[in-house]
Amino acid sequence: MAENQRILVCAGTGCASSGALPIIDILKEEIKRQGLEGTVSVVGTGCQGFCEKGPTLVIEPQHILYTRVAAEDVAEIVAQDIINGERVERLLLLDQVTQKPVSSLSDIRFFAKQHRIVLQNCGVIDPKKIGDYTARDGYKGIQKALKEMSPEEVLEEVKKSGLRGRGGAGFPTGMKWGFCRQTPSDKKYIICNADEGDPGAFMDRSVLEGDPHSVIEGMLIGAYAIGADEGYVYCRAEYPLAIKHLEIAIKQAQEAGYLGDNILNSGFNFHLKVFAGAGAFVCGEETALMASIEGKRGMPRVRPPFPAVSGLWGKPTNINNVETWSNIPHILRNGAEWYGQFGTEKSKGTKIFALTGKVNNTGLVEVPMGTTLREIIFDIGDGIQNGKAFKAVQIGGPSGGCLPESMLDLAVDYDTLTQAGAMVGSGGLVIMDETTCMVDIARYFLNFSKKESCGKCTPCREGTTRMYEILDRITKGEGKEEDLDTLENLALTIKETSLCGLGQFAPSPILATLKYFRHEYEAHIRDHKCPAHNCTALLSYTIDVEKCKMCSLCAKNCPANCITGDKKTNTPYVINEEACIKCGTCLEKCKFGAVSRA
Amino acid sequence: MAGLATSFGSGAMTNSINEIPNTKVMFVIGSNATEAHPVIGTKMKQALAKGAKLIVVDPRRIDLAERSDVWLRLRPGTDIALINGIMNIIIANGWEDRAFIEARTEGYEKVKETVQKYTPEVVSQVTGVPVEQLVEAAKLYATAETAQIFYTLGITEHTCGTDNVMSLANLAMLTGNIGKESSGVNPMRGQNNVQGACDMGALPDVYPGYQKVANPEVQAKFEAAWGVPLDPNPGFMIPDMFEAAVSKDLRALYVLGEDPVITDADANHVRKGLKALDFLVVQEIFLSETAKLADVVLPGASYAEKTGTFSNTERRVQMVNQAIKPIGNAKTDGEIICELATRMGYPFEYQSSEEVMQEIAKLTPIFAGITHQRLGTQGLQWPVPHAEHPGTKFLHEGKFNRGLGQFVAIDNQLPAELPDEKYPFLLSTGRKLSHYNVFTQHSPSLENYSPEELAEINPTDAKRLKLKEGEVVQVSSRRGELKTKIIITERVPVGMVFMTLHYFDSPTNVLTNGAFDKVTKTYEYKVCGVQISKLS
Amino acid sequence: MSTACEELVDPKQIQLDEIIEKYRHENGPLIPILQGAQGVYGYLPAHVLKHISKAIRIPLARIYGVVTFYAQFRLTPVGRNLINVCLGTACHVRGGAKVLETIEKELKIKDGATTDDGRFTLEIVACIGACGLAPVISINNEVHGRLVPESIAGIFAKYE
Amino acid sequence: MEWLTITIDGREVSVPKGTTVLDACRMNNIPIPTLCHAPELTSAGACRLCVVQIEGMRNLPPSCVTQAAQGMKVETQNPKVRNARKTILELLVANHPLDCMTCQKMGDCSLAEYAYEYGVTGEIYQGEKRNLPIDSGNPFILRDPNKCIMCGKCIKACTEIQGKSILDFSHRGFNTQVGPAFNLPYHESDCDFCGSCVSVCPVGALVEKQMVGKGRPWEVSKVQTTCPFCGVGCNFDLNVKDGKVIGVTSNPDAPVNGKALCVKGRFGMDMIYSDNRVTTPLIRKDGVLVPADWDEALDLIATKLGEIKKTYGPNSIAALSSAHCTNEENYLMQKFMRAVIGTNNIDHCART
Repeated sequence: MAENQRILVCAGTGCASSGALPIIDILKEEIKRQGLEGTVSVVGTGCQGFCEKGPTLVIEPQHILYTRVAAEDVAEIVAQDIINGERVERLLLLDQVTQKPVSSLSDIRFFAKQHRIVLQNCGVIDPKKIGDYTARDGYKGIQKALKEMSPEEVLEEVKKSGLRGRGGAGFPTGMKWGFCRQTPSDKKYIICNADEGDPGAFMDRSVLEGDPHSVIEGMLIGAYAIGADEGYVYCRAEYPLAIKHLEIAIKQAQEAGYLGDNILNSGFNFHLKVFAGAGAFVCGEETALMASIEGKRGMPRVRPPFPAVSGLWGKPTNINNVETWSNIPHILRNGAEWYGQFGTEKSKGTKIFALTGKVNNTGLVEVPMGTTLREIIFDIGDGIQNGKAFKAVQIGGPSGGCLPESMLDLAVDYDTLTQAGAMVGSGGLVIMDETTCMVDIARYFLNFSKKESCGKCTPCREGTTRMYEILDRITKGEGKEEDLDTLENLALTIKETSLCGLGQFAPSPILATLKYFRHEYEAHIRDHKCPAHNCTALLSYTIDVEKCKMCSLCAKNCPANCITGDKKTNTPYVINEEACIKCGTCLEKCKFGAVSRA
Repeated sequence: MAGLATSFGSGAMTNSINEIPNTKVMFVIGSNATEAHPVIGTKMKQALAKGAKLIVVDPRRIDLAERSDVWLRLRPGTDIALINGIMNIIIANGWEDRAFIEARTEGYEKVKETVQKYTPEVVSQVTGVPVEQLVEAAKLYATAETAQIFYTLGITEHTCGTDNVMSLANLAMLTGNIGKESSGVNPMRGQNNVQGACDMGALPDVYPGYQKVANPEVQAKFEAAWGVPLDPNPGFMIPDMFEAAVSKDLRALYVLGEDPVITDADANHVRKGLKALDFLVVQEIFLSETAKLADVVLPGASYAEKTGTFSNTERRVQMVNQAIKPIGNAKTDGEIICELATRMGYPFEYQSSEEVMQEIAKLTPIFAGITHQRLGTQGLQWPVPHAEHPGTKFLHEGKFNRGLGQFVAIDNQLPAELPDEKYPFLLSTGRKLSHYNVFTQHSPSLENYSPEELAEINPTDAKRLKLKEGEVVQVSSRRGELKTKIIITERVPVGMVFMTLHYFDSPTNVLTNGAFDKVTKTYEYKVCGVQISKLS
Repeated sequence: MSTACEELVDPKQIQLDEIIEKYRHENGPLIPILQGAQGVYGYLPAHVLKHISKAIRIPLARIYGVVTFYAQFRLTPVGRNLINVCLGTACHVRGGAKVLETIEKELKIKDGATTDDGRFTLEIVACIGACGLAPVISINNEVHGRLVPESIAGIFAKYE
Repeated sequence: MEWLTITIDGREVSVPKGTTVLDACRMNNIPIPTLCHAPELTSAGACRLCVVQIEGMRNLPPSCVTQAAQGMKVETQNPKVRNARKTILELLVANHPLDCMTCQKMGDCSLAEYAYEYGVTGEIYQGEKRNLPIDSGNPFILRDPNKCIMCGKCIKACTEIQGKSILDFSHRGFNTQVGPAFNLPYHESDCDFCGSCVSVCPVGALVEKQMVGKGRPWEVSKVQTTCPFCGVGCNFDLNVKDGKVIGVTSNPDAPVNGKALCVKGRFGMDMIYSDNRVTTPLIRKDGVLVPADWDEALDLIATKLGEIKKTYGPNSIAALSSAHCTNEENYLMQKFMRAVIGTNNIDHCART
């Protein structure tokens, strides 16, 4: 038995919802029961990234990962692994290629190709303890800045690092800070944008939950460089755990003298508040976010003036997102040159992606810029679920685009993706397989954009609904040949005339799918068929009387109760098409291949 | 207006309406601007939107009080005590503008002495306003970069109305908040052309342009122009007229476009005076209550039916342009007067109102540069001393019209009639937004929107008298009685009832007191004692 | 306000006033106050909005505009159980729409509505961050993941 | 003042620094369609109809909020710009009733004007349309929220001009509405009925109820005049058709008030046609007022006043002049009393 082991149980939102929290308590009790309190500690950590396999736990220092852990497994883990040093094999991850269990984190392909800078503390430290953060060089960056560097030097260092904003468009961070620094004013603000509204991205939440001090430290450094003395973290109200951890961290940082007046006796003051958003995707847009803090409807306003000149309450304001801020301490601690070794020439450092959809390993992955999509999806993500064929990857959320198989060898960086008709955006990567209908995906994103449109400018307010309606008609087989031209013209007008990014990029899913998957649109319109067998209006399920054994399994499982038949009277089962919701359950349940889909 | 004339030498708003949005501090006393002067109210709200501070002095929780930084809810009729108290605080804290007082004013020492006894504690007791609020208001007003005082009938419609006004003038001079852009003392005139009626000499002691009838030079000028000998003795003011009618010193009255039976205080007394006349002519567009008593009624024309000018509260003379012909057999009031003059042997041979303005300009120095053509669409603010003069945006820059500003020491005086055991409620009167005096009742849409009087009464009083919202009650005073619906609201303090003066069916002025200010002879509409009783 | 109300001391009103007092002097107090008020009342009744409007001098129309802009605020009371159906991208591609369809059929209500018996309120949300478990719903913040349409009825049975 | 040179549609023009591209165009008589822009209100840049193409700028910027810059090259009418505007108009029309024939705004509707100019069909986008109740519960303003194009000018007028803020946007996206809190009808809100909202509405969503059915814009002549209610001295335009005043509209050049008015000034003009008007002279005969002709009435007065003056002296006659009458009439009245009657017995009611 090794000395001083730590059991790191992921308590991020993903694992917590698969039941991680009781496991921590049971584990602590079990350790106590076994008298191991002196040598083994149990830590509830932030997201470890491997949500698909949650709840997960890691035993340090051996780097052993257990997945899909249940409360019943705890006693066995303690007895077998902690006490006897033997792995509980059934809880280890099964390598999809070798079909063998892997125990060590470094052998798991999900982790092996990642390079964790921003996420280096996530899943490792207890986010509720400032000591865990400082023990891993936390707050060294701001110490260095305050003691050894002038604000200009800090600014130069960030510029030199080549860091670009991780929130979407990839604007150079140092340059942005510079604008705000240059604006003369008695008061300046900095804001951390933690309004991660992109459905399918959750890296910002994970960082706030798992390593809140890194964001605070990043903001401190930024405030020092810019000359701001007050800051806000604008966090979605849907992230209660992130808000809680952040508030704890702010309090601890205040007590430790990292926040407040005369920080570390430097004369530098900085006060930080958390502002809980109230649920509006558009508040991710800078000017909408500031309107929201000011207590208004989160409607973007025309720029210029840019926030760096006139932002929150009319004062110069600098906004970066969570991931951007939490890169900063590492740049200060290790230097711009160190940072510059990661990534490509124009996109430095690493980027976190939220890998979701029809991929085997869903979760958070942090890779150097320039990693190819294929590496992320097939190596880290371990390929497509259930052996299906890859069809497309959606990058950058509702503002991004869908890329097909042929683009998989693209190196992921800001400029390459934009050229291909997608964008890095917040970093959502949703993997789609042959059963995903690309028209339906476009419709899905337009439904999202139309619901989240603030309604201020005409093209976005009216246009997103009209684009959605056209797509909806197409998925129902009611499309017309001229719809594609109408759609394209409308999409381009909205892109070119909308007020903010939400509107300007709302048509991206349409433009990208029209570019790469036009044939699917045409199949819906001309042949009234959905090639992916996804669009329910174009599907019909029938039971082959010949093959039906009248086992009743289909009828029992039908959520719409629309299948009838009777073995006693030798009546084969039939589907009432009127009532059928086309969920496909019967098809999946039938053991005799009697159900067919057309 | 006499108050400001004494203090500054000119009785008019010192500043322009469009200076309001740029004011830093507004001191609004006895003025429900958002209802009585709605567009001035909007300018005040625009100033607030730009960050201006607002001090409101009013017993009622009016709309502006809701928006104010400091609301001084004083007891009615204690304005002088309040202003003296504020001056006391300003002097005690050294917030006064010594340089201004020294250079621009006289009589300061006397005022300083008088306000000494108005300590915050004493004033708080008299007015019912907490000391802290008095101090806050004093500081805000005195230390402002620019500050304007606004007042209307809440200040003037008292027996001490002129003194009230001079107190405000004292306050402005004490702090130097006068004689510059967005700083001054601004009485807002109630009726559309009350300023013009004064400017034109519809007053018993002055010719047009405030030229005294008693001044021989002036008399000579007008005698030469009009070609007749003129009387150098001032004539009757309104309250005198009704007295004189009763005593038969006055035999005939010619009333042009007014309804004194409804609008003058103590209506029953007015009615008595009118009935005593030998001959009453009323020239009106509606068959008013006064017209119903007339021997001859002449149908005049509405604003849409004639061309001429109105002078607004900021001294801006503006065109009224004829849009339609007079209704039915009506004639414009000017035309009627001309015909009458001609029939009485003095031909008034004007071809147009423009010609009349030419004569006015010739005889009236402050109007000398005004012609209809120059007024155009933008008007001109008098004084306009010559044909090239651009008009005068604000008064008293660098020098008061009378030379030095006159401080006048004033002590607090009680209203002529206060509530007592028999008439325990204090009745105050005023306007509401949807109506203007009595004649908007003739607008079907406004009448439909706001058809009846709703006397405001405090919930505590309503509860005590067991009154319900919308109930009709009887209100009576020593002079008369009426019936009105009530509305129960915190807008009025306990013990006060507020009524408007807009409704024929609830003619509030049968209740009001005919006591008046000793100088201007303005009635004390704002305070009298009444009794409220439940019907049946 | 009727005179009868004046004499009752409403504990929620006291809490509301405490919340208003806490934020009123800060910049931009409206949204935190609304969040606090909804915490007290469970939703935002009209009289509460009017009270807030008077207290912090923000026009009622602006407050109504803010309340209806943000998904978090509700103007009607919520049912005994609040169902959040996640329609994030991951849930969508893994069949979230079908789960939603089944729920809508089961409860006979649409997004934002409450069943007649007040048992369930249904709300569609964009991503509750349990993408690994897609498709998911949460009922009273309890997450149910890896759903298929036929599992819905069983889950609902647990909530009264 | 610093001047900039910019090129608009190939034409070089000079404009003062600080000018927007929209103003630069309008100064040079280059037409740009706008719906949400109003000179007296802050610009939102929301309707996007005023987009232009500017060399070196991404997308099509709205000219109303884009500052002109030295050397800027602007195109206002190229096919791309015109197509974008047409698409935006199609989108607005797709969610707007097409009852123009009976709409009070016909002939004065900006949306109709531009839709016509840009050849909008109204047929391209078929789908959901707003269907909200019409607010007609007050005597002054008719509000049809289905005609609203969300330009937001009424909201700004209510806030920036009137300082009242009873209007705002509610909900969001396609469901956005404009109205009082809780979408109550005007008469149940705190509305003062100043009508500023009506004065800025570019479409038929807000119209003066009194004017409905009374006249089309091309039949109406406008006469600027001064309001007869209260001493502020607002100016406005009387709208006259066939010798009859049918309503009041704001005159943006009004020196005191601009477009602002109050309920009385904007809607109280129906007083002119009150049934209570006296339209002929009346003389009391046997205690009753009966109609008379002018000669009879005036002769009677001249005679009576002459007699009284003769018998009791000029000071036995007095006059009350009027704060409602014009300066000229007041002048004549006091001259009449002083020069014709020979007394200073003249006063008027509101001399405070």
